[in-house]
Amino acid sequence: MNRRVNEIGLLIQAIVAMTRRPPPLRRIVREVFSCGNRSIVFVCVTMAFFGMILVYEGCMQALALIPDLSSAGPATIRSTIRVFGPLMAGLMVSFRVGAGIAAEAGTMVVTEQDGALLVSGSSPAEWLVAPRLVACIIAVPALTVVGCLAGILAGGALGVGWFGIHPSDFFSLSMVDRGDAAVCAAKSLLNGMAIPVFAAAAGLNTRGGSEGVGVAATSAVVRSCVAVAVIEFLVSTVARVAGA
Amino acid sequence: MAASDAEAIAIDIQDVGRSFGSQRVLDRVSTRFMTGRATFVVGPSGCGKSLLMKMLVGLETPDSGRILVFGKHVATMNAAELNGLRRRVAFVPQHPALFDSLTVGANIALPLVFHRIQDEAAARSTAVRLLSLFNLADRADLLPGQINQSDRKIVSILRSMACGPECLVLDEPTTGLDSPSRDAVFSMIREIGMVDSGIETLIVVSHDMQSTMAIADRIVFLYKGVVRHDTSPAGFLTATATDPIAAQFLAGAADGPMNTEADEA
Amino acid sequence: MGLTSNAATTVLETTGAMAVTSWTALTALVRGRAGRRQALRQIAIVSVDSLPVLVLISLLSGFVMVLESASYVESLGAFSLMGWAFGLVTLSQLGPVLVALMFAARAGARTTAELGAMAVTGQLDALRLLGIDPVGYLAAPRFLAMIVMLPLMTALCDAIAIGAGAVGAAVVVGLGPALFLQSIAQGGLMDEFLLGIARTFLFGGAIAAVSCTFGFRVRGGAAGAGRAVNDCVVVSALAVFVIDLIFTIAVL
Amino acid sequence: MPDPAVDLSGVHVRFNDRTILQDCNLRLGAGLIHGIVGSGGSGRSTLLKVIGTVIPADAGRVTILGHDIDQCGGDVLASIRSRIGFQFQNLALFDSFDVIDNVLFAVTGGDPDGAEVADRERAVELLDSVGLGDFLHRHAGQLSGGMQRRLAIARAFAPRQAMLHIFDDPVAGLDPVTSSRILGLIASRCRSGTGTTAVISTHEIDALLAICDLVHVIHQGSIIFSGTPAQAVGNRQEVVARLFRDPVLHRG
Repeated sequence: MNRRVNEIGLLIQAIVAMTRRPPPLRRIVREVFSCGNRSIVFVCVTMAFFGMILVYEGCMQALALIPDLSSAGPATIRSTIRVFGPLMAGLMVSFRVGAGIAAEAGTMVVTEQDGALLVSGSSPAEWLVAPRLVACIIAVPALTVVGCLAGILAGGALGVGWFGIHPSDFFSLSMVDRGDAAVCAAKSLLNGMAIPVFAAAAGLNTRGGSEGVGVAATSAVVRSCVAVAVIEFLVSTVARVAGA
Repeated sequence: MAASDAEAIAIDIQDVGRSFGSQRVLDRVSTRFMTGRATFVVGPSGCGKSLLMKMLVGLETPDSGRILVFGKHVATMNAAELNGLRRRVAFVPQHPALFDSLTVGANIALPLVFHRIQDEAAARSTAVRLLSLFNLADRADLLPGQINQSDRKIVSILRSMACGPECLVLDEPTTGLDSPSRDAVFSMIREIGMVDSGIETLIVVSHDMQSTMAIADRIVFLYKGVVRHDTSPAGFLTATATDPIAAQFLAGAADGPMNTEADEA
Repeated sequence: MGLTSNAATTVLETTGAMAVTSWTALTALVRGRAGRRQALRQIAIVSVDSLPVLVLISLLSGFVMVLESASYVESLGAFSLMGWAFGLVTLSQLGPVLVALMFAARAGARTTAELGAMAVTGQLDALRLLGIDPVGYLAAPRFLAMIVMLPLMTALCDAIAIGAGAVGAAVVVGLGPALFLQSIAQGGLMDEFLLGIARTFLFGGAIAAVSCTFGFRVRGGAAGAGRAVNDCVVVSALAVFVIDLIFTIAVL
Repeated sequence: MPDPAVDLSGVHVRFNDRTILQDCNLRLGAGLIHGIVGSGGSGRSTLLKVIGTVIPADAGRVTILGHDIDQCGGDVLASIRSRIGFQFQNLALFDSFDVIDNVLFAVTGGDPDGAEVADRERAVELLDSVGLGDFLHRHAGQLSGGMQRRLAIARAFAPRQAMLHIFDDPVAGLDPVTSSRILGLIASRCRSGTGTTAVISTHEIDALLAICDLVHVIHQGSIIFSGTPAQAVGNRQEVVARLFRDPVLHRG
């Protein structure tokens, strides 16, 4: 098809399609599973590595200044929940799921299945985007929580095992408050909304045959990563202004 | 293509078989491609023609039987020998891809430059010379996306001819072309033997029976995994009198005894 | 059981394929078989392609770091340490890792897409049929470009993020840019910077190996090309984190 | 004469600054089999997609089955689409679905999960008629090329109240015998139908001449000839003559 799709338009089309004919629960459940299954191990592994790197680097630096590691755990936990958890989980889901959604949408475009959807009385917004939008709004926050846990636990294991921090010192929520949880929730919810829409739009804008699909998948990853970073920035700014 | 008196066996296919799962695509195929001849391989869609051609240059291997190219057993060749083979036997696949970031001229020159047969300037003039043989010299500086389908087909064939192979294998060179473009490609194929290209042996897979009958020195008709006819165009015409399947294929008639891929289950 | 051994086979196979690709590409580089023009072209493509997104991400993450540390800094009154802490996190970890991740998403994915497109449109076969080894011809210049350009871009992005941090600190907590930058300059962070850059050579090599290998292995048309891009960014990200942890523990 | 099934007047379609269709005028009488002929790049596929409401026109009026496409709302458009069966040039099968779901998708207007018993019976009957009755639950991607083609044709006949069937190059790259059989299948189903209109484009000129009521020649984005097969063969216009030249010779 010849017409460019933009993200906002696609989001609106998907919502309109949902009100006209809601996606069957079966498909939503399947998409949640597929998004979760595809990403959970990947998010956990990368977050675990990142948590260990954070703790290792932080402790080494702290030791050079003051031989006190008591705030290493709480500080790691707070920054993971507020910044690194939503950011890294968002980036990793963009990598894992974004490219996949774009590839599927792009393949449908180059094989003209999007046209076949139209003449069959459905539409890419209804068939491709709507169920994934719902699925990602559910799955991305869940993955973010699990990823944060993985990062904190792996970092904690390193802090406790290597640097000898007492577990009760490390795993302390003394620096975390409700505002941090709200920031984390807001970022991950918005990520869950943005990733499928940006990825699907990139896929539906595929041009030029099979070579286009790879390009679309690439641009899906980059665009959804940028969306994640912008969301990070916006939510942090709002939180700062609101004093959360 | 002018048949020489002392013709030799360029490619010898001996009892070649190949299955995919339970499906026996090639059963026992035996035939010989002679130097100095233009042999056309025909048969219904999905009868294994392309598969057989890929075996000639080692892109596929047979399950049974063997293929000798210039006397050497293809399946036993190592990577270096295969590279050498592919420079003597140029294979142009069904959808030959031009390098879309290079100009038409640079596409043809690439193998010459890469193999350090010629420097860039000389390779370029070789490319232009080859293009001018088929009246395409003015396309040399265009990108593949800027020329039409039949010219792209011809350029991809020229690129395979750049290093001076002895044998040229064309796999369905006119698939997806409209009839004027088909004519352009077939007239190029007809001329390959007349211009000074160095090609001695030509093997073409085709569905276009009219052009096949007009150009071929020899026709190999593959059907149900075996060579059903291996003869001259005149011989093929004679065979249609006694073989209803060959007759139906030549006429392209819907009704007849022939099984095609579309019927297979 | 079957699943685990399957996964193990896949990992081993992929690692092996990456090793072969790297070896072939690097020997072709050493032997000078990669054309200089090709290499320069790849360097230009990689830079032009990745710079916008890298600059954007550096700016945004610089601001976010300041925003998120502001309340902490204010409550402790540790304004003089703000620049140092910022520089430390940016130069040693966040800069190299984020830049490498985005580089993988842009340049790596692009390479896979491009090579994958050549594979599905038969251009790789066309090279093979002309007796040209695609790995030496196509992968070698890309290896060179990525290994050279990722460190340079990381250095540039470090500078941009610090600039964004300085501006952000002025806007958010009213700390003068001079004080912020001074605190970085006097913090003795040169080692952190150099170690940060050092690991990006490894990241660059890993991303090149992953993206070329996955690109060459594309099968199955358009869907295959999309899957390969997906796999490329995922495996690149894993490689970046694994290399980073090993490197951090090995040198600190 | 009844209202035409398709009426295009002054249609323009541009794509990336390139004009594909230019002032294209075409009326397709209802209940007839129409052939569309044109060389590569003439805008044939785009024309068929405009007729199939897959691509909107940039300018001009498109009236399909009595409705002006630009003027009608989403619901009317959906109802028009539910009466069109389209076989895409590259088939566009939903390759992750099984055979029957591909057909059900078209029968039910995009809601295969909501298919009723009658829909299922219709789909099975259609698949039987193209010889795929034994493969209902095979994935479309796993069928052989010939079977995929027949599935795509079955899908184009599937919509419940189909009034317009469009076939874009249904026999590309097939051997002559298979081509004749597939075109024969299309013709016989169209003839047995109840006043439905069919549009077929193909390079197989003589087969097309044998089954069509009218043929239309497209050249550089406009229709330059419309008439009966006999008029087409006798036409002296250069482009038309070149396309229809000596159809007997194109027979083997």
